[in-house]
Amino acid sequence: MKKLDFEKPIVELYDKISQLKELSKEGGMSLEDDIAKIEKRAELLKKDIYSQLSPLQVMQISRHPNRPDTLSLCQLIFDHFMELHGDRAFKDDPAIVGGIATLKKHRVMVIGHQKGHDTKENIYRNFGMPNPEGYRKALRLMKMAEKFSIPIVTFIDTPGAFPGIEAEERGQAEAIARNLREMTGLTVPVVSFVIGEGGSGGALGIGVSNKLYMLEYGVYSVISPEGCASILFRDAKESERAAKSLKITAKDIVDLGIADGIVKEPVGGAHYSWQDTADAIKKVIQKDLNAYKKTTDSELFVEERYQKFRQMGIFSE
Amino acid sequence: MKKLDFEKPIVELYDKISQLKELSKEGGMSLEDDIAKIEKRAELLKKDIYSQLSPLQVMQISRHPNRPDTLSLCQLIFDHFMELHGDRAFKDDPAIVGGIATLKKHRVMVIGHQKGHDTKENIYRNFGMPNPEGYRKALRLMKMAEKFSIPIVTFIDTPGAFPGIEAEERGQAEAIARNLREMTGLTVPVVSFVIGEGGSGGALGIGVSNKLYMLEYGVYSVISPEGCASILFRDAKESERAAKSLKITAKDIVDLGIADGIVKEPVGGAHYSWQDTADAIKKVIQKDLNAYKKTTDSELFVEERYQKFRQMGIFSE
Amino acid sequence: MSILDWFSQKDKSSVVTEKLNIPGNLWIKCTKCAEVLFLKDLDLNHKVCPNCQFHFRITPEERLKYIFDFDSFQEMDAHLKPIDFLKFEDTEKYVDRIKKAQAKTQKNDAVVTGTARLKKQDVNVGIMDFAFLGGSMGSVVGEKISRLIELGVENKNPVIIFTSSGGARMQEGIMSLMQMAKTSAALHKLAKVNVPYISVLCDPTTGGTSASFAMLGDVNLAEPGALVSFAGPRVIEQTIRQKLPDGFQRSEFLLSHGMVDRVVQRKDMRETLSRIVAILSPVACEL
Amino acid sequence: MSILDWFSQKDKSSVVTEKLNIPGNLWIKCTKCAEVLFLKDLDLNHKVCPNCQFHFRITPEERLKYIFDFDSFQEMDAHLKPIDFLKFEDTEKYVDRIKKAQAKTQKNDAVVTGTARLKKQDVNVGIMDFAFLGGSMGSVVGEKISRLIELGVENKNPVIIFTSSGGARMQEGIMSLMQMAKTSAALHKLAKVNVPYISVLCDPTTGGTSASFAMLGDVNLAEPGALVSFAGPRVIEQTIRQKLPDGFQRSEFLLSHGMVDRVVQRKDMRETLSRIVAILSPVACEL
Ligand SMILES: [Zn+2]
Ligand SMILES: [Zn+2]
Repeated sequence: MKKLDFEKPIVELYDKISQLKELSKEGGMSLEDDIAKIEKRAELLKKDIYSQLSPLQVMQISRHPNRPDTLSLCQLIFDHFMELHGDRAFKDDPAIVGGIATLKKHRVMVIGHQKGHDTKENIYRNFGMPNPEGYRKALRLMKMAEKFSIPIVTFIDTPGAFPGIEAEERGQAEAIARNLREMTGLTVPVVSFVIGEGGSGGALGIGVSNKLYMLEYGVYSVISPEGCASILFRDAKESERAAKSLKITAKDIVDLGIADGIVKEPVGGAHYSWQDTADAIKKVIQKDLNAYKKTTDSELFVEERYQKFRQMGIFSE
Repeated sequence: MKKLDFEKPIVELYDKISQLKELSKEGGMSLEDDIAKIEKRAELLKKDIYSQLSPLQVMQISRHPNRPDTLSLCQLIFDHFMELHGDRAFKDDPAIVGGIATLKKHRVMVIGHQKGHDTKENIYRNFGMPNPEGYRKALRLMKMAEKFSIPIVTFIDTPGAFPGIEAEERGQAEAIARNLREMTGLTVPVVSFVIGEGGSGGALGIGVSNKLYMLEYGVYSVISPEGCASILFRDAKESERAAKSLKITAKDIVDLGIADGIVKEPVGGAHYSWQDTADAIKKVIQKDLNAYKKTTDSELFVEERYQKFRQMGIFSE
Repeated sequence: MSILDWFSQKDKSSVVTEKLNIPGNLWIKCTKCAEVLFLKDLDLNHKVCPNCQFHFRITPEERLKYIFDFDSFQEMDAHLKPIDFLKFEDTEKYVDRIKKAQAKTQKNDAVVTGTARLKKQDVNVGIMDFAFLGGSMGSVVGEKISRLIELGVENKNPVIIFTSSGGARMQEGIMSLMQMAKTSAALHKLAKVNVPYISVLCDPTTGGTSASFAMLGDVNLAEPGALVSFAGPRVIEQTIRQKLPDGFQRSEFLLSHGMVDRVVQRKDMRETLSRIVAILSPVACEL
Repeated sequence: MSILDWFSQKDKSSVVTEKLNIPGNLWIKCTKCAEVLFLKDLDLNHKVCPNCQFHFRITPEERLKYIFDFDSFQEMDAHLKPIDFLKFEDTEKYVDRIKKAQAKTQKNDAVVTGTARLKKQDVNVGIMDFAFLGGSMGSVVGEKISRLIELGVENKNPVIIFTSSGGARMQEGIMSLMQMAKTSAALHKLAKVNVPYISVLCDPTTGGTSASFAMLGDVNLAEPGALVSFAGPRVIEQTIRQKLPDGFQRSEFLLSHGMVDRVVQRKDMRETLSRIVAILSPVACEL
């Protein structure tokens, strides 16, 4: 598994522990006490490092190639999941997936960006960057969910909508804009999770929800720190500074009133345990769906969503 | 202007009349009596020929390159007409046009197939054969009309939906099918005219209407006589027989209960006077829109349309 | 235009199997991979070639047997019969064509409709029969499909239709074209009351059938390798004057072009359908 | 990503005119055809080059003058002001950027909203000002646009918005992104009460603005030659590593790709808008 720069001291400690264990076994020496000590130190170091990550380091975790993807989470979270394909007009976009699922007594429509874990997968998934038909597939499935009164769960994980010639030709702007408007009016609850990278309009395009949760090391930003830095500082290397200014971490997003809560990840990040991550998300979904099940007037879902976004904005009057 | 085969005797007579007139002028001879006689004969011959056209001959008139097209009719019929473009997803299809118009106190959304009058125009208009985006533009405009309570008028004039690779890729079948379903539910009246060629599903795709009128020399068919002949008789030359069997003329369509009436054309066909043709259509539009204006419950438009199509079909029970 | 194909196709690429000259016809050669198959094995395998997964065309009765709860099907409107109201005559009279097709299929027309149970869930089912005049849609098919959908409006049970049709039936002229509007109109009524409609595209589904109820499922499924198109391949080849690429207009092509939700092996159809019905059905479901 | 462009573009392809070094600045050189134009003539021609029809960027005040009934505009919410709530700092503090932009444009933020009359028809109007921080959408723009649309919900008069914006305002971070959802949500309310919304795309309309209210008109109009895109040309060129074709992402390109209803010359805008309003408006119209 790919190690991030700031993980190196931890990795080194764990390597040492492995060596000691090996030694202890082979040489018959009793090194348990030393090992226990170092293990304790490693745990502390890990907690220490992960408690003071810079926003850019968090972003690195959010983009980790082994981070759990939408389809894998669907398998881990739901009792059954069946993918549904296509926008019924142009193409099935592999960068956005969706399908129907069950979770105990709940029926769910799941929609999410889909990244890959290796080069081949990433090329197929276009690195999780949707084309317009991806947003249109998402909208089709959301309308289907609305028709059959099925709550919607979305998983956000994209560097952004794809900036390509054909995407522009087919109306990337139109597709996202339409989703923003139409998601507002859905008469079913929508619960969203930023499971990795929440990249700008491409993320928001499936993120107009009643509840929004950030995974602990997920990020959500109006522009990538690299892009911001290259515009404002004329230097992409200033992305550390840009990342700080933009306020992109889970805590920032909650503090600004955009997200409703943070879903804890395993120490080190979701890529250390997909199952634990899935379990944590599952709990939140169940809690929210149980609560929403009590709502009998479906217009309340629309009103809640409208009010939530209506009050976003900070200005003086 | 292109002359059709069966028009030749008439054309010859009129040529003779022209010659006589020339002679009369030049030679100072008084040939008025003869000319009047021949003119009368020509008129009779014309009426005679046009009263016993074969279905295939009618089809030739319906396809005449100088037959008035949708956009020209819009200019001639309405007080103002403004074309609106695009399906908001892929392309603006030149083979289907549409726009908003006014006619006295009426607001109207007009939609129609668009053919050209020469090779260049026909290539641009794809000979009036729409791609899926044409049907999707039509649907967008119809939904807009419904939103703003604007009655819809459609002009049907197509050999059929385009049978091409890209049309299939983008869902020609889906686009037409969706229009059939969605047109059913429009809460505004829809009045359709087969102004030329009503070619199969490609015609019906904008033809699910409350009222359907055939222009006198318009045709409406499930398959082109040529296509039918090449399938059933394995010989395209048998299209005369096929055209007869298929029952495609205005009278046939009315007799079968599919169309509500016939709009008279100038003798010889609409291409002899666009203005007269437009005036005749205009009258029908005004009559129907005046009548529909009295309907206050917009669900009645839906119900009328549903019942109309629901009862189409002949079988034994 | 849309129907141009199935007619000529029938001979060329049809899946009608070549029976080997062995007493009792117990052996059959796969249309696709030419493997010689024991007929009984093929039956047990849902009429899917064990060697290449080629899905043979099957009868409505076989489909009922493979997919729905045993003996749960209740047919309706079986008595509706076509009429040769145009006195349509080509090389053969329509009325004679009807008689032959009826004799061959033991059915009055090209679709069977009724109610059935799918893993104990009540559903409304329609199954088209390609063996009856190429599954073409005339007045009877349009009427039976419409009544089936209207039954769904009434009893609120999901509607499932298996399509297999060359398109509109030209011997009924313009009236066959109108069946496209009629069936689609019925689907509008069904959509308004939020009852699920699942379309299962089987080989082949083209022309007026694909351009009406076949493409309008809340969920569109397709059997592997089924030809699904508006214009048939032959018409398109004539238009563009070149051969079409392999796999063009087949189920998998439609999947990648966003037209169908899933391509489903015949052996998985029962499970897939019942799961979709359970999730979409407004009727309280035991999951 | 979406905003990457206007910033760097400003210098390169901006339409800011090159004023010639002549006392009084009475002459100006056309950005497109380089023709030297008399400033007063240009003004009389709606700031459109008489030689090449190039549409110069104009101020909200000029737009009001060219299009709406004389003196009919009533501004609202002019007092709303941006706040540097993130203490955003790049090479310059956001708070200082705001001050400069306010001094330059004599406006508190990048959009002017209010009511006006268009050939005697009451309408709700918003006009963005690209001169104010590239017309970027922060909290104030989002709030003013939303209130304008909500006014339409209330008074039932058509809403017309002229867009000209590089996208979301990154100095307000994630909050600027949310203005996309907020304004689009308001449009959903407007659509539900069937009040017409006409979007007029002016040069340039990109990023978060194009991907929200700008593209959602019942009717989308565009000024000739306006850049309208989601991703800016520079980002796309970086992605595909080649030059983009001429006219890519310009109004005429959007027209042929089905995104806008009409490309309208500035001189025809008043007539076109008033006609559309008259036909679409649910308020009884005298035609
Ligand atoms: Zn085989
Ligand atoms: Zn110029």
